[in-house]
Amino acid sequence: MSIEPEDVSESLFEAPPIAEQERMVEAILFACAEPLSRAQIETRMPHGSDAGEALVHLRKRYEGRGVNVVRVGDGYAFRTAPDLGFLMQREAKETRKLSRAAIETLAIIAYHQPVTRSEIEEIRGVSVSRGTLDLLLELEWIKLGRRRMTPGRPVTFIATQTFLDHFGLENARDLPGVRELRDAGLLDNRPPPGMAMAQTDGEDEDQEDMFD
Amino acid sequence: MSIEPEDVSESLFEAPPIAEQERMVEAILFACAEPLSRAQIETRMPHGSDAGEALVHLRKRYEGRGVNVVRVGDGYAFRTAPDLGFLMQREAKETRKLSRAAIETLAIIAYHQPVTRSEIEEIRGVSVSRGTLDLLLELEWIKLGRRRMTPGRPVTFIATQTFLDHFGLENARDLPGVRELRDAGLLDNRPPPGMAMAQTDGEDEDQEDMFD
Amino acid sequence: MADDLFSEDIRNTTAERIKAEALVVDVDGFEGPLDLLLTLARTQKVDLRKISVLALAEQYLRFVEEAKKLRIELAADYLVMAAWLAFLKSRLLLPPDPAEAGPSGEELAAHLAFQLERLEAMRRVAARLMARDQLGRDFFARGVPEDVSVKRSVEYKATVLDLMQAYARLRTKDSFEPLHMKERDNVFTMEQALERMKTLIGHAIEWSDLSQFLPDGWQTDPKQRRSATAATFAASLELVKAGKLEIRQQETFAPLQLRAKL
Repeated sequence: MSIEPEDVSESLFEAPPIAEQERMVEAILFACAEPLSRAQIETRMPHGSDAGEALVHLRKRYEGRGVNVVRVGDGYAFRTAPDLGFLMQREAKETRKLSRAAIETLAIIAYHQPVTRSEIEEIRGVSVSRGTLDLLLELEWIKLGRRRMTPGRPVTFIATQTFLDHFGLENARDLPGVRELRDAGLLDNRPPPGMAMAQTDGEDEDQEDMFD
Repeated sequence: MSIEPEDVSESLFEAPPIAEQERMVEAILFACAEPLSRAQIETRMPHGSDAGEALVHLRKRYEGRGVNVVRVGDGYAFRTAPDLGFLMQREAKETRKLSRAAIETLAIIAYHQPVTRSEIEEIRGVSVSRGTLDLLLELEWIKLGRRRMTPGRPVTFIATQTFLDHFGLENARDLPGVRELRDAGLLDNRPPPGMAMAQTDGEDEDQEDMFD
Repeated sequence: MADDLFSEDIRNTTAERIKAEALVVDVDGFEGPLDLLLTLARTQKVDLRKISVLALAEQYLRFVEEAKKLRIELAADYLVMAAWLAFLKSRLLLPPDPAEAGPSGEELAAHLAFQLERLEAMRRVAARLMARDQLGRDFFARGVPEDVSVKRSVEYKATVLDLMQAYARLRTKDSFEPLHMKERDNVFTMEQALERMKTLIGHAIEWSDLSQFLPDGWQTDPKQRRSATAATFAASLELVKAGKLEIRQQETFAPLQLRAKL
């Protein structure tokens, strides 16, 4: 009844037909609530399978259906079609209302990533409270990126796949208005001339303490 | 599509086309945590919709796919195709064998249903822990049957459709009988005590009652 | 630019005054001086790119004066900004001093204008982001994800053959007789405990006291409780050895706690 996956990969030297692979990807994606990457899908499939090709077929099959295969970062997931949301009010989770500070901080991280805390503060003109970042980290909408190779080696923040998934974005390039902002130079990292109002070095050290 | 005349006069808008209704049912079943009955689905849909017809189309669409629309009790739900279960196995980090107590209890319930707890204990010769029954109930392999019309009106346990599905049985009568077990060498040739024989006969009738 | 602003002031004096007072009263509503500057800049009713930073600096300084008059305590960063804007204003108004190093007034003003434009842009896109369809509100994931679960693990281990063998085992038992209540009155064997624990530990995700694992009805009679406790403890040690369970004790004589080892 139950076949061990190893048995399958060992005994079958040929990959299953593509139609069968498509069924497999369908089942795997359906079973999982979180997006799975092509590689993650493939490791579950019999040896020699091509999840990429199966995904192309599968996405096409679900175009215009009540559920769709969506791309989220480097992952794929089944999601209900956005136009049918009204049917699912009973499933809707009570979402925490985010403060203005949290929303703006999130947007700054998403559009400017990777971005340091002091850069966020420079953009908003106020200090970022610990609670705001904690909340966004807790929601798994942001995470720590690589440290900036500047004095103090401050940590950076980046947006996560969960963030993309939550807002139905394929990747960060799909953020609304991101191209206009870039063309207008508003995403440039333009340091303030001279002293200006920038709060810089001191804080970066704090960050190190905070996130180590 | 059968629309009651009252419905027509009540609703100002026509029900969506059936293809659209199918999409709706697809999304609702996908997002809902429990199987939904036809009536439950219909209450979520726009006025005048016919969930029954949409379901017929939807089930057909998913025939042979990696996930199917299956009937669960009087509800409907998406389930990954049974033949692809092995793909989901990798997700399970620890596979656990059903304890001896649990498998014996399950066997007794399957063969003797409807059966009370004290009858199970009598057959096993040891007490049945609450945990064992809870596990089987949680797995939805057993459920409570009708109360026995004897003093104390004890509850009885019966095997479920989920149990049959899991073990690939059409119905409980497919379970090999004592004679077949013996022929297969699973049972000693030594005849069980007379009382047990008598019980065997009675059992089959009970089973028939159960699965009609 | 500044003249335009003043002429407008004259035209709607009352409205403007009410607005200015509202600003003062609402000082708590601002997310810092930059936010306040942005709000003030909007009253210039021009594209932020064409904003008069000088006029803005004057507006801000007037605002701070107004707040002082009303004895509203402004947070330090508002005052720091006021000092900086006063400095900027002087730089913009006075001819550049060649002896003085550092950025020119124009550079500083340009950067401030850039900051305001950028903040407003971020506000705009943040609103667009939040207006998007959101997971769990407008679109949904599978309601019954089928990932790792105890249920699944068990599923793969029980087959029809297991079931038949179990039944066959029962049917060939010599002791296939009605219960002997006397024998098992007060003794809970380790084997029984082990069997019981094996089915229970799957659910013991959280630390739970050993006493909670005792069989029903064995807690009241001291003899039974002792036997059950000893058997359960011994069985737990076996399971720890098998790597299925963790045991801890917070301090000496504290209750023993168990949880499944994941």
